[in-house]
Amino acid sequence: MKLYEYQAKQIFSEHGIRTPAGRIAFTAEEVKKIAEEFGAVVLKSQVLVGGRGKAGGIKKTETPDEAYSKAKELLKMEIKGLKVEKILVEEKLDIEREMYAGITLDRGNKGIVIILSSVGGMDIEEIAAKHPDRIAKKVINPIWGLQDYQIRELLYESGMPREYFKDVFSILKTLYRIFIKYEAELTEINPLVVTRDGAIYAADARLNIDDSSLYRNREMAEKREISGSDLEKEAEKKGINYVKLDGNIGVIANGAGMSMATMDLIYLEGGKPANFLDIGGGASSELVKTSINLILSDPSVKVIFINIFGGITRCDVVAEGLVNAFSEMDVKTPVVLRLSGTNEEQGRKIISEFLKNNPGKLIPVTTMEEGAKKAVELAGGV
Amino acid sequence: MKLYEYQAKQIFSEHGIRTPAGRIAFTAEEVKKIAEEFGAVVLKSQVLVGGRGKAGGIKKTETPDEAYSKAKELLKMEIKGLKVEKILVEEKLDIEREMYAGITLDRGNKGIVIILSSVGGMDIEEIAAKHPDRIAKKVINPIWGLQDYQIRELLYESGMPREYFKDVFSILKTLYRIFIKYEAELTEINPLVVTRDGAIYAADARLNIDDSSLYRNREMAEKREISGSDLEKEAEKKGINYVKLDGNIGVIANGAGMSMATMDLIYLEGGKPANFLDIGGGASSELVKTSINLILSDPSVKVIFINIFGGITRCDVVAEGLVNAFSEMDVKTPVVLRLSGTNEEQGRKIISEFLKNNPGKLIPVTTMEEGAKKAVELAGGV
Amino acid sequence: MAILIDENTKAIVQGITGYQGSFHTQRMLSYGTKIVGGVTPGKEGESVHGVPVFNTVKSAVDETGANASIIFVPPAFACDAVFEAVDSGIKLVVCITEGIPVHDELRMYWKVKEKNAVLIGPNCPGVISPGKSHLGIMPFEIFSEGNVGIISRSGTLTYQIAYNLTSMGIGQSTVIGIGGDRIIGSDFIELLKMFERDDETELVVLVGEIGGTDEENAAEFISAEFSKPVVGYIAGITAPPGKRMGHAGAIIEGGKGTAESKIKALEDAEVRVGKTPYEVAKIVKEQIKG
Amino acid sequence: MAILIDENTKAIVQGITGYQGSFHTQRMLSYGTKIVGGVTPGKEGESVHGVPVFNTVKSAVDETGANASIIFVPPAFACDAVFEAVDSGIKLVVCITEGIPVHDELRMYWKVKEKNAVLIGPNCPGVISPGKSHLGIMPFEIFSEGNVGIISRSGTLTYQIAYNLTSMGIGQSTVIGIGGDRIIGSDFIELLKMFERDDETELVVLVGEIGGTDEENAAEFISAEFSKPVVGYIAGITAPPGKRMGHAGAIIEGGKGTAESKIKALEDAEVRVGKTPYEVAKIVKEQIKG
Repeated sequence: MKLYEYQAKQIFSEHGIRTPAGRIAFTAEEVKKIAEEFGAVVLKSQVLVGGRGKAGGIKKTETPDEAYSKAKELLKMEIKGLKVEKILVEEKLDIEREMYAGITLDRGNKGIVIILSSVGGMDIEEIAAKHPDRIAKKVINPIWGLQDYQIRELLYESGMPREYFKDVFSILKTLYRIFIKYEAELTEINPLVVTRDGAIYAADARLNIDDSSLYRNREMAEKREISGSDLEKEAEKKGINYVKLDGNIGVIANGAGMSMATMDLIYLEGGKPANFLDIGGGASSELVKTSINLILSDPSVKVIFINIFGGITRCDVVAEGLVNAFSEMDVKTPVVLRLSGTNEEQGRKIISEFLKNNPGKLIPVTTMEEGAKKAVELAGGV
Repeated sequence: MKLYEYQAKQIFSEHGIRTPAGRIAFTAEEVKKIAEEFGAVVLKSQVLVGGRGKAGGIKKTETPDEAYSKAKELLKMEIKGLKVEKILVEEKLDIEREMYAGITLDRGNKGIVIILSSVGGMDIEEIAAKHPDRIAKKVINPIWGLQDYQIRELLYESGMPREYFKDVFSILKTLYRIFIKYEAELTEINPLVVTRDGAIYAADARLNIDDSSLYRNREMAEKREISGSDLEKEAEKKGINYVKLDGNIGVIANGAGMSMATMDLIYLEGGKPANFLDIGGGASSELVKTSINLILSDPSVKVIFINIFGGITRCDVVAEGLVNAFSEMDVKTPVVLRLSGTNEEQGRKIISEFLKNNPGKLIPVTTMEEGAKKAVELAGGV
Repeated sequence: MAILIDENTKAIVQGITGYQGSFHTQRMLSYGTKIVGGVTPGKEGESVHGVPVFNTVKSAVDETGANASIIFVPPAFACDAVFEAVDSGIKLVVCITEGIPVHDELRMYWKVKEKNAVLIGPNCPGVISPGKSHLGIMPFEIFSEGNVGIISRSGTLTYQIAYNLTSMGIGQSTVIGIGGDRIIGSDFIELLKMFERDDETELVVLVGEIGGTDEENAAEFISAEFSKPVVGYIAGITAPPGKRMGHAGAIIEGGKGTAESKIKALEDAEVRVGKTPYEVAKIVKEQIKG
Repeated sequence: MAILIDENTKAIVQGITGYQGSFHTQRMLSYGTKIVGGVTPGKEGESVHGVPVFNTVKSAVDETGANASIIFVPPAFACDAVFEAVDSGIKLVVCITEGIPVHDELRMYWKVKEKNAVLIGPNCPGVISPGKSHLGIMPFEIFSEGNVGIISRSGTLTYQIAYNLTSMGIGQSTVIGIGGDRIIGSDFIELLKMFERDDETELVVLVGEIGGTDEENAAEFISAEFSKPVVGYIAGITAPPGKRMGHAGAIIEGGKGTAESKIKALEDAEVRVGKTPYEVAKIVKEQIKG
């Protein structure tokens, strides 16, 4: 799960990392009230997506009235498909310098990587490209943890000015502690700001927590909000792996790899998938029905391609789910169906029985390649 | 440092291990007051030495008056040379069963060893001898820490009754957490008691903390009391390694190994060392003086043997310290002196100058073997 | 020969009395896998499909001489189960469990490495050496004995490809689902090294997907050190950046881990990459014949 | 040859700008030890007795090609210093620092082991290979070149014995003070193994003291695997149980670690044990001649 900036900052602050004074607001009126207290403020849209600044989601204001009117604007905005519903209202810092600190999982080394740069305020990739000599990186073995000497190496190798050593040392140490304590996947301070009076602040804050760890971290689990498009939220509530895409062919498959392969196949045939949807292993007929419902509620879907290779998943169970779905709703969208693997024959039998009474409702195919071709054809893609 | 039982119990209790209700008392009056509140109580002398029960330092009482009179007795006692100054007054448990749990450093394996026994109330060595099938031991690699499966193995292998699994599991886990958090050398619950109503209590508690770690554990450092004989306390305050023994030849040497070797040599020559005293490496003349003072304040000392092999320690500095000591106090005890190694010549010169004006005050010898022989002779030991 | 498991593999099932553990124990037994014991604390003395249950891995190993383990315990207990296995001398651990916290996976990885053991998974379908042994949850009916090794990050795709191969008359030496998580016990390279040494294996199919750089690293290894032909497949050409595609590991992060990058790396290493699972099987057929 | 250090040893001093670090750097240099660099964070660019100072071990190693390190930093920083050394590729670390928390010592031990490096100490006087190199704080004037190895838990006792040997005309190949703490980096056995392979060493003196079971373990090893004559000494016959005799490690606990037990174990392994340091030297003289 991704924490909102204001949530991450609260955690940073509780652990001793200095953050700008600020409060969260849900309405323009609340924003104004906070601005009356603070004076010049920065309004920061709280959305769980990057590139918020470039998208105009951050506004500097000088007066409460200006804060009010800009908050109005922000609360009408959508950033990369996400509505702005919360605004973090913060004191304006007198910034002398921007730097960067981040910690993330290192898949290749089965470790944790910590990155420090004496420049910041842009993407870490951009820093790496523009200022390779101002960025330093260390791989932390998770068993031994971050060592003090590694922090010293980071300080020296990033060209950090000597006067910030003490503060940055303790910020990195704390950031690592937070990373471990909250079982993070990523945490980042960008920019890490030095103000004109020499104080160091986490001016922004990211903290992404491993979903799989939430069962033992109730504090975070309670903070969890489902994010993404409405359909994605719906799917997540129902325990379905669903990602909305911008094509018109709905895809249902079992297994993450198979679902991706099915999407790819559609693309290879000249079509465009409308989604990724994985019913997983051993899906129940109920889950199959829910998945179809979900896909049908996406108005851009012109055709559905169901591609099942039964392993643990049984073809007869999938077939039943399908039949149930069709008997409960009036499906007008054409559905291409491929069923192979475990209990294939029983599955086909259920389907052909159903087709006897509902001719044309389903278009059975034998292979996934054939199915993809058919689906693209029906979507008018080729 | 060793914690008193009542201090260790407080820590155990704060971490969720159940301990009997109790309070610490310094006078018989206080004991009586607590007994009036609790009814039947156990009075437990708080001394930092083992074998307190066998020495009569634990008394069960039924009434406040009995508690008062027995407390009076206890507060007059000395256990292995230590005065009883505090009494832990505790509710009497209705004991059904006694067990054992302990964690200690494992020097051989460079690890930590955790021991569980389904019998207890006697020394762990006695349990091991009498009930080898009721005791289980696991070596914990300190890097990986105690694993749940190891606790399960301990439970099964110690013959622990099934109904105590859950409680004992969590006690062991907590005990390990305490061991690590407080940088302990040893922690022990003996007996770990099951009462007739099935509750499990730490009826006794030991927690010895690594002295070297106290700099980063202020809470414990503040609890620290210097223990041992008065002379040992005096020495510790002055930063001298001193252990009182029961012979009559005072020993001063540099280095722990050398100090022990000197003691051993006296023993081999038929004498008995009065102490172990190590002035360490690079001793100042002030420290030498203090050491002599310390030894002279032990009335059993008949002769002093100073055995210095100068490495980092310089013989001239030691000689100066000696001369200073002699000029400031009237030393009647004969002093045998061996000075070898770094700046030996300068040292000897200082001594011979001194002896010119104070003939017979010091008996210089050339080797440690010769010195030991001489000291034993002067003590009348052979 | 095959790699990892064969007819000499004697395995225990950790979590044997659970629904999944019991169900797949039966299936593995029916395939001929030597399941010699099971572990569920507190259930020692019971038996599951004729397999004796023990309280601890230690006692299971002591009693049965097991050398491998398959883990079905819930995610909260999986890390401890892996530690218990390797600390008890087990040298091959297959962890089926899905949803293990990634920080636990890091610990598991390093612990297994310290013990010089092999971990397959977690969140994987397991391993099969057709005709010899099956330690996993695969639909084993679709596999057949032969000389093609498969290493795959995806379960169902593996089945699809194995099914296509078997249909074409091409059997498999050993098929390994390495798991879809970000931190896994064994990656392509470690298993390629084993296939290199396995006389029975003539060709290896490598099934990758978006996320991480394991495929790129494997490509480098293949080009430098691997002598047998490799056929590749990469899922996720159409996956958008920043979205997790089912598997925890299948996510394009910071511009890294795209299918394009992986396909290019493999092709640069002279690995022919099939565009569809069927095409993969067809290429294998050509190369095996050639 | 000698063990651990010789004329090819290129060492850095961690904590070189401190009082002890600077003082002993000068002494080691005067003995001819190749001290190629020092480390004190923030002092890069300075020099101590002509030795360049670096901010990190990494940069010191990069610049000088050092292969050994001696540590003089205060106890609170010693564990980090050892980690820094071995993580930077240093293969021999001598840690002089006294008073390191024992839980840090545990971590140091396992870290060094993981890196296949060697740690001598902590709380030790260091190592000397007379005439070749001295990495420590010993009064090196008393040593002479020869064929007797010494491994000792005590500093001053080592000096006394080496002094006696040198007086009798018997030189030393390498002398190691392994330190007086409970958890030390290298114990008798590890060093005996090195002496076994060292052609220059003809006989080894083993100086032990009460506490722990290292001497007993060493005796077992000597009787099973060590081919050269060993002469022993054990300090602490008169030490009472439960009292710490100066060294953190010199304590008889729970009836274990007595001098009697150690002497018996050594004698059972056909090690002649001297009753006094002088007697040790005399026995060595006999055995070397014989």
